[in-house]
Amino acid sequence: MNRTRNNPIADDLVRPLFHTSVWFYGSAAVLATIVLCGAAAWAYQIWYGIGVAGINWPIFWGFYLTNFVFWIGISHAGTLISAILRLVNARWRRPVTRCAEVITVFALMIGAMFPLIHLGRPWLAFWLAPYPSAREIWPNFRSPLVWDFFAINTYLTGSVLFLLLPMIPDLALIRDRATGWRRFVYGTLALGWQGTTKQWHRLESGMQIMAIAIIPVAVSVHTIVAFDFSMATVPMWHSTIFGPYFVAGAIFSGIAALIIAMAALRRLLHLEAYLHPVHFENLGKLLLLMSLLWAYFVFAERLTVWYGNEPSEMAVFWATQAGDYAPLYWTMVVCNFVIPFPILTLRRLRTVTGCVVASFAVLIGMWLERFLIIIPSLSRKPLTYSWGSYSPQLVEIVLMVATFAAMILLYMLFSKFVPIISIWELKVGNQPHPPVETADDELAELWKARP
Amino acid sequence: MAYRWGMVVDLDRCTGCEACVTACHAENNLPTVGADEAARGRAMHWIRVERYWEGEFPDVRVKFRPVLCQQCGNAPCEAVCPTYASHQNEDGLNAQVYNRCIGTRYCGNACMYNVRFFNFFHPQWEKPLQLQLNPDVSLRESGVMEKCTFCVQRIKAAKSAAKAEDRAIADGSLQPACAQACPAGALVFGDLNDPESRVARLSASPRGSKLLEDLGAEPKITYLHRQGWHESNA
Amino acid sequence: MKAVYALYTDPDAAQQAVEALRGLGVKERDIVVMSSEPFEEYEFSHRDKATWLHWIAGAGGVTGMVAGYLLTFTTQQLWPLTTSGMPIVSTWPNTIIVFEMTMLGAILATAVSLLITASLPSRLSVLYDPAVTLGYILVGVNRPDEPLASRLDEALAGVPGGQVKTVA
Amino acid sequence: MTPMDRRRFLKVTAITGTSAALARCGNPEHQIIRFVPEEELTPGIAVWKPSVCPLCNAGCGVLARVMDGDAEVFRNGEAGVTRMGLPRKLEGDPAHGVSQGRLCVRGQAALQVTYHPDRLASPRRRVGERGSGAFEDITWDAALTELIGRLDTLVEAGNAGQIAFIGRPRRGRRAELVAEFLRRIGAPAPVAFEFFDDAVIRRANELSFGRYQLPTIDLARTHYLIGFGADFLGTWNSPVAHGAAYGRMRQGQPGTVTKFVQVEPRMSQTGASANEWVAVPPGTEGVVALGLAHVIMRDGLRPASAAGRAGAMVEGFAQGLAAFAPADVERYTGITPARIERLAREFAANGPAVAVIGGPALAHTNGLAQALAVNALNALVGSVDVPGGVLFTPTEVAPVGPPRSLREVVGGAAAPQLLLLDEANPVYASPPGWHVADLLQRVPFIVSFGAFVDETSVLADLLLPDHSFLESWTESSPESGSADAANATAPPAMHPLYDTRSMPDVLLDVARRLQRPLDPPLPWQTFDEMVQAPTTVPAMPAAPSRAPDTPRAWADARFDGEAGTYPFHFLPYASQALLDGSLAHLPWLQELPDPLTTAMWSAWVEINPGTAERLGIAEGDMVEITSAHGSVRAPAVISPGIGPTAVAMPAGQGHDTFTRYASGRGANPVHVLAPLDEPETGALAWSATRVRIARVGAADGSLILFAGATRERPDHHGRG
Repeated sequence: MNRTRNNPIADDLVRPLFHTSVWFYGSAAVLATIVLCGAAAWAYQIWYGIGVAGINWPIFWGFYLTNFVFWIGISHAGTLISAILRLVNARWRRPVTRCAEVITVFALMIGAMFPLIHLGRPWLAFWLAPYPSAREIWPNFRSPLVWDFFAINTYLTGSVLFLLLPMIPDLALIRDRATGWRRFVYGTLALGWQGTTKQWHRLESGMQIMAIAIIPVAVSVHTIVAFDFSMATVPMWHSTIFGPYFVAGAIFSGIAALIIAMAALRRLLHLEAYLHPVHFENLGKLLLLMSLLWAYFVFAERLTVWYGNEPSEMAVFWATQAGDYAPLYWTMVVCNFVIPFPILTLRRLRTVTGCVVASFAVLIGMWLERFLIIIPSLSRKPLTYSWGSYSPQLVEIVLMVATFAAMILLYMLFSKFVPIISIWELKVGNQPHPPVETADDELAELWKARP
Repeated sequence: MAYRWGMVVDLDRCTGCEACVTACHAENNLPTVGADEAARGRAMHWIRVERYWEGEFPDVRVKFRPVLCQQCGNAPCEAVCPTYASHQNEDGLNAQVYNRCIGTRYCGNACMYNVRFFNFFHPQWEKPLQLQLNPDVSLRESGVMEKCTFCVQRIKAAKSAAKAEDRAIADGSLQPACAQACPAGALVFGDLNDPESRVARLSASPRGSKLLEDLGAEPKITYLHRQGWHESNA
Repeated sequence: MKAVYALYTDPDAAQQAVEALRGLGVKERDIVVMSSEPFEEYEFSHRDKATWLHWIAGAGGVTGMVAGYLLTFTTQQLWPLTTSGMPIVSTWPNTIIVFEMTMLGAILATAVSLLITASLPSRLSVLYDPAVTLGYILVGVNRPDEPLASRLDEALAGVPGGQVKTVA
Repeated sequence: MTPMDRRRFLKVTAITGTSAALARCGNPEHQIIRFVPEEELTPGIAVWKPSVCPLCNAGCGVLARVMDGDAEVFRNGEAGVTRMGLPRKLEGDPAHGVSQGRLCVRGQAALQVTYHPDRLASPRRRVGERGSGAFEDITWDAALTELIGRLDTLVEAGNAGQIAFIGRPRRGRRAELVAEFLRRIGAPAPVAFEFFDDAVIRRANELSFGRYQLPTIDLARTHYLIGFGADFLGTWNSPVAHGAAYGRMRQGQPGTVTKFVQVEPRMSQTGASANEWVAVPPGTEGVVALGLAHVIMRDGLRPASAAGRAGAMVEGFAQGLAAFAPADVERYTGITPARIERLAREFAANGPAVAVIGGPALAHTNGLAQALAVNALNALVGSVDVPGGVLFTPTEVAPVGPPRSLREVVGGAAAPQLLLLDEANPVYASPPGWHVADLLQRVPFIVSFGAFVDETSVLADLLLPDHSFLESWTESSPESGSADAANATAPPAMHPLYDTRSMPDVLLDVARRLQRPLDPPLPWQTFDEMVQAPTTVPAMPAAPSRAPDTPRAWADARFDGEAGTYPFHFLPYASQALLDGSLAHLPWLQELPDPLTTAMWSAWVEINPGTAERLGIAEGDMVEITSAHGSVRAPAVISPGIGPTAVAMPAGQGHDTFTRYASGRGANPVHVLAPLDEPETGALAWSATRVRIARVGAADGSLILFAGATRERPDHHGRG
């Protein structure tokens, strides 16, 4: 039964769900193997103790917390951007929203795992949850880690709903086109969506409220992640700029991740017709804005510290600016500003490829930024006798690589089961678009096939 | 009246001999981590004698400074703990409840004095070194943060003994292991709430200052700086 | 007769069909329109505009706020433990928990009331036609009153492009 | 062993429900025998038992905190578990005159001697090549039969003079028993060997003050203190007593601000506390003392006659030490005349003032002259036997003159036929030029009483492990550290863990079982009995025992190695943690950060920053130290506490064979030392070697530092 001529949008976007190439299986297998290596590394760490990681006295936080902040930052790609664009009713957002929101959900899940991975006794992590227990003790709500627990849970709940609710009409569409087990699964997941005007209206106004609610939550999440650092009087952590600085950095890295994901989808799922250069152009402009904002924050932070000349802060300042961490620091500056700025400023370079190059640079730069916020400060606390140094161990590196693999794998799998571009939203964007006339007999056949 | 335990470290007496360090290991069941782990920065010394060089050869001097948990009143390590493992107890001690600790190590970061130590692995005592362990001090498992307690086991014992006899703990009768061992008497421990105690009187010395005082953590350890020799004495 | 409906490709036609049904005296809430997209530009998609979803969200938020307040302010006093010289009930940090609980309440209330008011999950009605997800707009009446039933066919067919179907 | 003991020990209770149940689980670990407890214990209640710290010669009285616990023990050849009183912590004994309730870092760690995992648990006999470390367990009966047979053979053949005993310098009844045993069997006197030995200062004190004894510095009442290389707060003499007195000197004399000046070539841990630190070339400390005395006499602050006999021991003293004017001192030491004059005036004006010399300053070929110079300075300002000055602890037990030196054994043409070793480790701690290991290879039969296998006892044919000090009678008859006699004797603080025997009891047992009885027989059956009986050694006479000697002329220190080829003075020093290496087996001390370098589990070479830069050596880089006698490799520590023409290295590491914690770790500085000595006492001049240094490799991770930075404000560039 050939329905392609009926609805090219739906057909293009649904195709990946029904046709899977050998390449997909191959790469999924490779990625899954890497993820399993990560799981094994974690098991190894739990068995032998967190000491297999490179953390030490006094650098109690290392790669794991770097990755935590990084992934939580990446998670700001989706829901926040999509919510903002939804509220300002930016038309070009329509093909972008879902692939962005998926990044949020998976990046949050991965990011939220890192605090667990880094715990000395991860099997007791549930003690962070507020519940009446025989221990008669509740979480300490003065601890930024408990704030994290609440903020991340709220954001994750919101983001998952924000992703799932608008997916229902598309699931219904697949239900109507699928047969066999797919029909059953998608039929169940579609919750009996029919597309009545009432349903559409509820969905639209519900999403409007969610968009309003999710924006402050997203801002609060990364602010609270920043609070994990700025609440401690550690040199160069104890800064009021950290909240907005982290939020800006999060959006910055989030957009970069989104651009890379979109470029990959465009190439691999042949979605050139839906993800236009203009999308990259627009996101590229946004990335440029965030790059400038990032540079502004860094300058404000550095200048304030330098001008204040407080000895313990200056120790950290010089360690990053000219000392042991300087190579990483200047790499970060190059990646976050020197590379993206010209690419994204010059119209000629702001192509799909250009945006992807800039985004890769930004991802590397922002990862380094998180590393450089955490480690140099801990290694240079005021009593110089207790200065230390940190080098990551194999377990930490394997786990980090595994989370990148997990992200790609989850994204691939998701795009296998759900149209990665919201079909109904795209159709709204393409109006008016009368469906191609369908022969009566085909309609009759559909009718017979209805659930 | 409640006790408020504090300490005075007289830097004019301290000779940097580190008797306090081993005394603490012996009293508090601190694990010996071994050379490999020590090389990775996992050595555990609840009390350390910091050494700072000043000047260059031959006009060189050394500053010793024993640093242990300062038992801060406004301890930065406490609030950041999500499980109340680190909190202020009724004697003003910065208590660490090992059983509650889930190992976020946030307290270790928040502590400006870096006096918190983490069990990166299960501590090992090669047989029969376990016979040296102090039965009054619990062992800490892998993944748990630990720190100087002011020898809380001794405080508890002294309190219950005093309570049984319905008296207050006499000044000087109770000492943590470090202060007890210190040959030069550089460490003076006692109740800051008792204005007549030696520690309270020494805390008021004009030689006194707190470590990183401007952070406002209200440490309960007072450092008495070295007394200078004046050429006029010649 | 259980139901009668017509499929249109053109939203303008669907709008005409809705008006035709109204002309027959079909009650507003008996007219069913199904589509694969919202068609917010058309009057037929606005027939059901109720705005109280915002109030539910607000109520959810207030509930979350109260829950957050109780969670923090009461549990802190159940076993009062001092940390860092902060008050036992520390309003500043508690505000963060209260905020997150408020937002969580609002989000959950929105999502739940969205699903309930949109009758999700539910079984597909007899009116439903999979052609809707192909892009057709379905206009119809479920369980029409007998006297009207026969005239509905005509009214729907009267709009150009309509393919009328009857479910027995 | 009496039948009653057998019953008490052997009665196996198999058999509490738990252990029976566990045994049935089939896990061999749990198939343990549980012996009936040998003592009444209240669970969880601590008992304090006195003992004496054995780790150095200071003789600190300690209290062991004993609590009950389950220990794996050996009883009559069977391993099992028993509940027993176990010392858990050592504290200084407040009633003891030396420790005064305090204890040093090493004394705190003494507990691990008893519970050390590599402690010998039973007698052993060598089975492999000598030195291979292969031993087999044997019974005490077999071991003693063999030893007695050997002794009988030697005595029968009239070769009792071929029996040698090498132990550590000990004082008290145990030393007395050894000496008596050897005397009565017809063997030479025991050899006392210790690397950091104090023969020079004892001899100097004998010459100056008529006391062959270590001095006690009454710091608690001193107002002005000049140290000449003496590490009296760290590793030398009686550190706990002097540390306690130092605390009182600093803050126990209301209204007095005291001054402490330290004169030395490398900043010691003691020097680190000085108000003024004076760097001098090695071997010239005495010149400074003489220069101070010169100024004091020249300015008429004190007459030369005030120095009395101590002054008379120094040639030219009565004439005002004309050869040691400030300008001369500057020529020797580089100290400006103005500084010498100032220090002299301060020293004379701020009495009680005292000078103290010890340790590295005496480890020179002119060590005795250096010590005599400082003694004369003390006497000049009237600081001998007065409050705030040099005191001598009254002792009941005193060595009558110097003990026999290892050099006499080593220097002899023929190797002894039978060697008894008691904890001394001369193979590790004597310079290569002494060829101690070669000598020991030629000894037909070696018996070691030590509780551990070390570089020397690994050569033994029989290992007869002694009890640990906590399992033994302990005695303290301190030579120094207290103004009053501070003798103490304490019974064992715990039952023995293993199948070990107290060495004095073994000697007594052997003495009884010899074919030809000792002449006269030893009057004691057991060591218990002996320690409670009066001593046979005459007390040291209060008056000077010998007539005043002739004055000694100042002699410049001689050094081994051409200055051209070997441009650096090599200054080994006692490690605060490991002392001379005899404590390298204790994990607590291995993991102790060194006070000045903060190094743990490491050996290192201290190099001046300028020198290091010139030679391209960075911290942690591997450096080779080469003398005319050997070379060692160790990582570099860049230290501002040492001059550009010297390098220093702690003793203690570089063990080949000394338990799992010390073996194969770091390097031993003794390996490069020249066999120079102080001629009058024969004491090794361990500071008299010159070396060259070279970088031989990048940091290999063997330098483990606890501290992250050496300065409080390492960043000088501010905003720049």
